[in-house]
Amino acid sequence: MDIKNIKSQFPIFSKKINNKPLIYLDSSNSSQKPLSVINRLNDFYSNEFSNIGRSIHTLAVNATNKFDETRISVKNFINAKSKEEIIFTKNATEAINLVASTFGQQNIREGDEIIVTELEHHSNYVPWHFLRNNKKALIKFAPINDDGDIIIDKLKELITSKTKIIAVTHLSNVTGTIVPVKEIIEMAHKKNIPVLVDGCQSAPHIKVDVTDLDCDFYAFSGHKVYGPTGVGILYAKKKWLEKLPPYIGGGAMISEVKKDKVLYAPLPEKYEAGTMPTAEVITFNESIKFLESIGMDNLMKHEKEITNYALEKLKKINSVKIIGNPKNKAGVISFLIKDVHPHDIATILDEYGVAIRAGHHCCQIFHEKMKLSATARASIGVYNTKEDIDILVQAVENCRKVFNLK
Amino acid sequence: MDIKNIKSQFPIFSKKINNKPLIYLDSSNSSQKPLSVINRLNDFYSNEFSNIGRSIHTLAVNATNKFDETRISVKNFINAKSKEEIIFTKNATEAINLVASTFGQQNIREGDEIIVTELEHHSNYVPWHFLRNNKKALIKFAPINDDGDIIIDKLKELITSKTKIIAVTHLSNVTGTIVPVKEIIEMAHKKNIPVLVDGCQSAPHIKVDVTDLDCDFYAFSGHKVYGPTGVGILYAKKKWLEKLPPYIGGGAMISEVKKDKVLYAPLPEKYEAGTMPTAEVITFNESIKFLESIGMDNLMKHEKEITNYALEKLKKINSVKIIGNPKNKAGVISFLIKDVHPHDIATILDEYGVAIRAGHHCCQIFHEKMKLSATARASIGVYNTKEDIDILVQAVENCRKVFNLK
Amino acid sequence: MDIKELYQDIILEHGKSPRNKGKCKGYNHEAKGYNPLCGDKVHVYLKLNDIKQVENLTFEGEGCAISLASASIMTELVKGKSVIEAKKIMNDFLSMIKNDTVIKSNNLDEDQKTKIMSLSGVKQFPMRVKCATLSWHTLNSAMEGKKDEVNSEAVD
Amino acid sequence: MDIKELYQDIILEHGKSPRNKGKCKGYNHEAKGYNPLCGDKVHVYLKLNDIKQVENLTFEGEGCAISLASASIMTELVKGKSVIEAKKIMNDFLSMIKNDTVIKSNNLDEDQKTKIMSLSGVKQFPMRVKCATLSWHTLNSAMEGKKDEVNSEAVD
Ligand SMILES: Cc1ncc(COP(=O)(O)O)c(C=O)c1O
Ligand SMILES: Cc1ncc(COP(=O)(O)O)c(C=O)c1O
Repeated sequence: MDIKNIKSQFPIFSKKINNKPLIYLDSSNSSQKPLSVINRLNDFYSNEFSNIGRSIHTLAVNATNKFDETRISVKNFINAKSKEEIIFTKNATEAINLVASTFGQQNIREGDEIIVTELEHHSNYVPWHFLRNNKKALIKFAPINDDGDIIIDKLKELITSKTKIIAVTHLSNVTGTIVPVKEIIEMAHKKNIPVLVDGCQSAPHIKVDVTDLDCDFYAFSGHKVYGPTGVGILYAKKKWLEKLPPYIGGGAMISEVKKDKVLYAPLPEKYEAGTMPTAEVITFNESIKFLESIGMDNLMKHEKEITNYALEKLKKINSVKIIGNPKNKAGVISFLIKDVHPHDIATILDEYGVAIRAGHHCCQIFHEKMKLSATARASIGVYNTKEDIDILVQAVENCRKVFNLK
Repeated sequence: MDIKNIKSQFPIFSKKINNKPLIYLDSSNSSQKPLSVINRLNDFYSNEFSNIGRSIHTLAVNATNKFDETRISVKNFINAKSKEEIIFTKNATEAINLVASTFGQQNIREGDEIIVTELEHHSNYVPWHFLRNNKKALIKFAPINDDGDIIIDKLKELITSKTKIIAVTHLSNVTGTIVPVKEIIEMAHKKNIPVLVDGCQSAPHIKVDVTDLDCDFYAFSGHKVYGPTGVGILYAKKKWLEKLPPYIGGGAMISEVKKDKVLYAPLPEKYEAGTMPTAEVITFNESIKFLESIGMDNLMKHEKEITNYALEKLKKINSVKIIGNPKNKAGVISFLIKDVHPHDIATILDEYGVAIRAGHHCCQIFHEKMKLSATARASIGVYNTKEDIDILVQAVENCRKVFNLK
Repeated sequence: MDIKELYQDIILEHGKSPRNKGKCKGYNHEAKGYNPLCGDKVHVYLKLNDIKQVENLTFEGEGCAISLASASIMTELVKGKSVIEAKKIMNDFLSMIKNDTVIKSNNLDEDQKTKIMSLSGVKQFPMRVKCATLSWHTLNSAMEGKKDEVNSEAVD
Repeated sequence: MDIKELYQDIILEHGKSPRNKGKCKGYNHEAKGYNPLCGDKVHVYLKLNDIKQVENLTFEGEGCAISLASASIMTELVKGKSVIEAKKIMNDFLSMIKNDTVIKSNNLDEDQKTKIMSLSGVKQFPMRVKCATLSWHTLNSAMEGKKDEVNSEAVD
C-alpha cells in the first residue's frame, strides 16, 4: 500500500469545504474512515445483519463468528494474551469508567489515593473524580514540565502505601507527548500498584504491545483508529476481569438468573451487557486490516515525517507559538497565534478548508497549568501530506492579515 | 408508502438463506434496516463525518446540528416535552443501568424495595439486582398469570412505604403482552413512586406517548426500531435528570474541570460522556422518518393482521402450543412443538430460510415460572407478510416429520 | 463569502479593546453565560435603577474576537436604556443574526446601528452565532433575575 | 444438504431416550458445562477406579436432541475405557466434527463407530457444533479435575 496515495482511499477527501479541498487536521478528535470500512458497514447491514450470540439461525451465527473475529484481531493488534481480555464498550470513556467503577467498588476505601497526571483527558480524570466523591478517596496529579513531559521523579514521589491505582495517558492529545508508560508501570508494579493506560491517542499512532508494557488496563476508541463511532475497547488482564464485579447488568452478561440470585457469564461476556454495537465491532475488523495493510512502522514513519515538516514550517512563523516541546512527540500540534484567539483561528482556517480544533481539547487541567484558556490544535492522521501542511501554514499566516495585524 | 411492498425497501430480503428466501421472524431480537438507513450511514461517513460538539469547523458543526435534529425527532416520536429529556446511550440496557445506578445512589437505602415483574427481560432486572447486592435493597416480583398478563391487583399489594421505584416492561418480548403501564403509573404516582418503563418492544410496535403515560423513565434501543446498532435512548423527566448524579464521567459531560472540583454540563450533555455513537445517532433520524412515512397506526394495523393470521394458523397445528394468551397481544409469538426441542426447531426452520429465536429470550424468570427451559419465538416486524407466515407454518409442520413423529 | 465580512474592522477593534470590562460598582443583577461548544464564558454585571433603567452594564469574560466584540458593543448600546428598550434591541439583534432581518429599533442612533450591524456577518457563519449571542442571552438572564447559568446550547 | 443428515435416526432415538442419565453412585469426578449461546447445560458424573478406568459415567442435562444424543452416545462409548483411551475417542470425535476426518480409534467396535459417526452431520451445521461437543468438553474437564465450569464459547 502506497502511503502517499492513501487519501484516495477515503471518500470524504473528494469533498469540498467552502469550495476548497478538505484538509483534515482533526484526527486526534476522530479520524476519517477508509472506503473498506464504510463498505463493510454497508455490506453487513445489507446482506448479513443479525444480532449476535442469541439466536442460532444462519445470520445470527455468522454475525456471532464475525464479532469474535474482530475480538481476535484486536487481541493481535495490541498483542494481548487472550481474546477474553478484550472487552467491547461504546467508547474509551466507558472503558475507563468500567475500570474506575468496578475497581473502585472493590479496592478503593476512604483515604486511598489515585494518581493521575496533569496531561490527562477529562475522560481519564472524571471517572476517578467520581471515586473521590463517592469513596472519599484522594486524587494526586503527577506534574508536567513546560515541555509537556510528565516529571517521572515527581510521580514517583507521589506514590505512598495508600496509592491504589495509577491512570496515565500513553500519548497526550494536546502536546503529542509520548509518555514512557512502560517505565511508570515497572515502577508501579514494584509496589504492586496496577496501572491503567489511556491509549486513545497511542492506538492510532504508535505500535502498542500490552504484553510488553505489562499494563493492567488499556483503553481506546475505534473511531480514532479509522473505525466507526460507537465502539470502544478495554483491554484488561484476565486476573482483573475475573476478580472485579460486573459493570453494566442485563441480557447476555448472565449465565443464570433466578429471583434470588444472578450468576454472571464467563469472560468476555460478563462485561458486555445488552445488544452490543454489533455492526460497528464487526466493521472495526476492517479498520485493523487497513492499518495492517499499511504497517504500523510505515504509518509511524510517515506521520513523523509530516509532523516534523509541520513543526519546522510553523516555527518559522513569527507570531506562532507551539505548546509543549516533549522529548518524544507524535503528530499532535497545539499552537497559538499572537493576538488571535484560537476560535477565530479555527474559523479562518475553516475558510481555507482546513479543519482543526480550538478549545481546551478536554484537557482543562493542562490548560490551567499552562495558564491558557484555549489553544488551536492541528493533529495528523495517516492520510495527511506535506501539501496539507503547506495549506495549513498558508492559512495560519493569513490569520494575522485578517486581523489587520502585521 | 405501501406497507405490502415494504420488504423491497430492505436490501437483506434479496438474500438467500440455505437457498431459500430469507423469512425474518426475529425482529424482537433486532430488526432489519431499510435502505434509507443504510444509505444515510454510508453517506454520513463518506461525505460528512466529524465528531460532534467539540470542534467548530464546518464538518463538526454540521454533524453537531444533525445530531441535535435526531434528538428532536426522538422527542417528537415519543412525545416528550423537551429535547433535554432525551439521552443517547449505547443500548436500552445501558439506559436502564443509568437509571438504576444514579437513582439508586441517591434514593435507595438498606431495606428499600424495588418492584419489577415476572415478565421482565434480564436487562430490566439485573441492574436492580446490583442495587439489591450493593445497597441491601429488596426486589419484589409482580406475578403474572398463565396468560402472561401481570396481575395488577397483586402488583398493587406489593407496594409498601418502602417501595422506591417500579420497573416494568411495556410489551413482553416473550408473550407479546401489552402491559397497561398507564394504569400502573397512575397507581404508583398516587404513592409518589416513580416508574421506569422498558420500552424496547413497545417503541417499534405501538404508538408511544411518554407525556400521556406520564412515566418517569422510558428506555429503548435504536436497533429494534429499524435503526443501527450502538444507539439506545433514555427518556427521563427533566426533574429527574436535573436531580440525579451523572453516570459516566469524561469529556463532553463537564462544564468546568479543576484539580479539586468538577462541574457538570447542563442537560442533555451531563449524561453523554465521551464520543457518542455519532454516526448511529445521526442515522437513527432516518429510522424515525421511515416509521413516520408508514405511520404508526398503519404499522400497528399491519402487524396486528399478520399476528392474528399467524396465531390462527399455528393454533391449527395439533402439536403446537402457544405460550401465553394475554388480553392485549402484539406480534411476539413464543411456542413449543411437542417432543421437539426449541433449538432443534430453530435449526430445522433455518433450513427453510426461516429465522426465529430459540432459548429463554433473556427472560429466565418467566421461563422458570412457566416451568419451561426454552421456547421458540417468531416475532413480527413491519416487513413480514402472510406469505412469510405460510412458510413458517409449513416449516413448523415439517419439524415433527424430521423427528419421525406423526 | 469573504472572511472579512465576519471580521469587520469595528469587530476587530472592539475584540481587541472591549469597552466596559470588569465588575461595575453597585451592580444589582448579574448572570453567567457559557458556551460549551467552544468554552467561551461571560459574566454580566448590571445595575438597574428604580425606574428600571440600565444605569450601568459591564462584563467579564474570555473568548474570541466575536464574543468579546459582541459583549462590548452590547454594553455600549444598552447602557442608559430602559429594560423594555434593552429587550427590543436584543430581539432586534438576535433576529438580525439569525434571520437576516434589519434593525428596527428606533432608539439607536446611526453610530449605534452601524456598530450592531457590524456583527451581521456572523449569520453566514452558523458555528459562530453562539459566540455573538451568548452575552445577550446572559444580559437577558440578568435582567430577568434567573439563577441558572445561561447555556448557549439551550437557548439557541 | 438434507436436514436428515443432522437428525439421523440414531440421534433422534438417543435424543428421545438418552442412556445413562442421572447421578451415578460413587462418582469421584464431576464437571458442569454450559453453552451460553443456546442455554444448554450438562453435568457430568464420572467414577474412575484405581487403574484410571472409567467405571461409570452418567450425566444430567437439558438440551436439544443433538446435545442429549451426543452426551448419551458419549457415555456409552467411554464407559469401561481407560482415561487415555477416552481422550483418544474424544479427540477423534472432536476432529471428526470440526475437520471432517474419520474415526481412527481402534478401541471402538463397529456398532460404536456407527453411533459416533451418526453425529458427523453436525459439521455441516456450524451453529450446532457446540451442542454436540459440550458434553465431551465437560467430560474432559471432569477427567482433568478442573474446577471451572466449561463454557462452550471458550473451548471451541
Ligand atoms: C423487553 C426488552 N428489554 C430490554 C432489552 C435489551 O435491549 P438491548 O439489548 O438493546 O439493550 C430487550 C432486547 O433485547 C428487550 O426485548
Ligand atoms: C487522550 C484521550 N483520552 C480519552 C479520550 C476519550 O475518548 P472517547 O471520546 O472516544 O471516549 C480521548 C478522545 O476524545 C483522548 O484523546
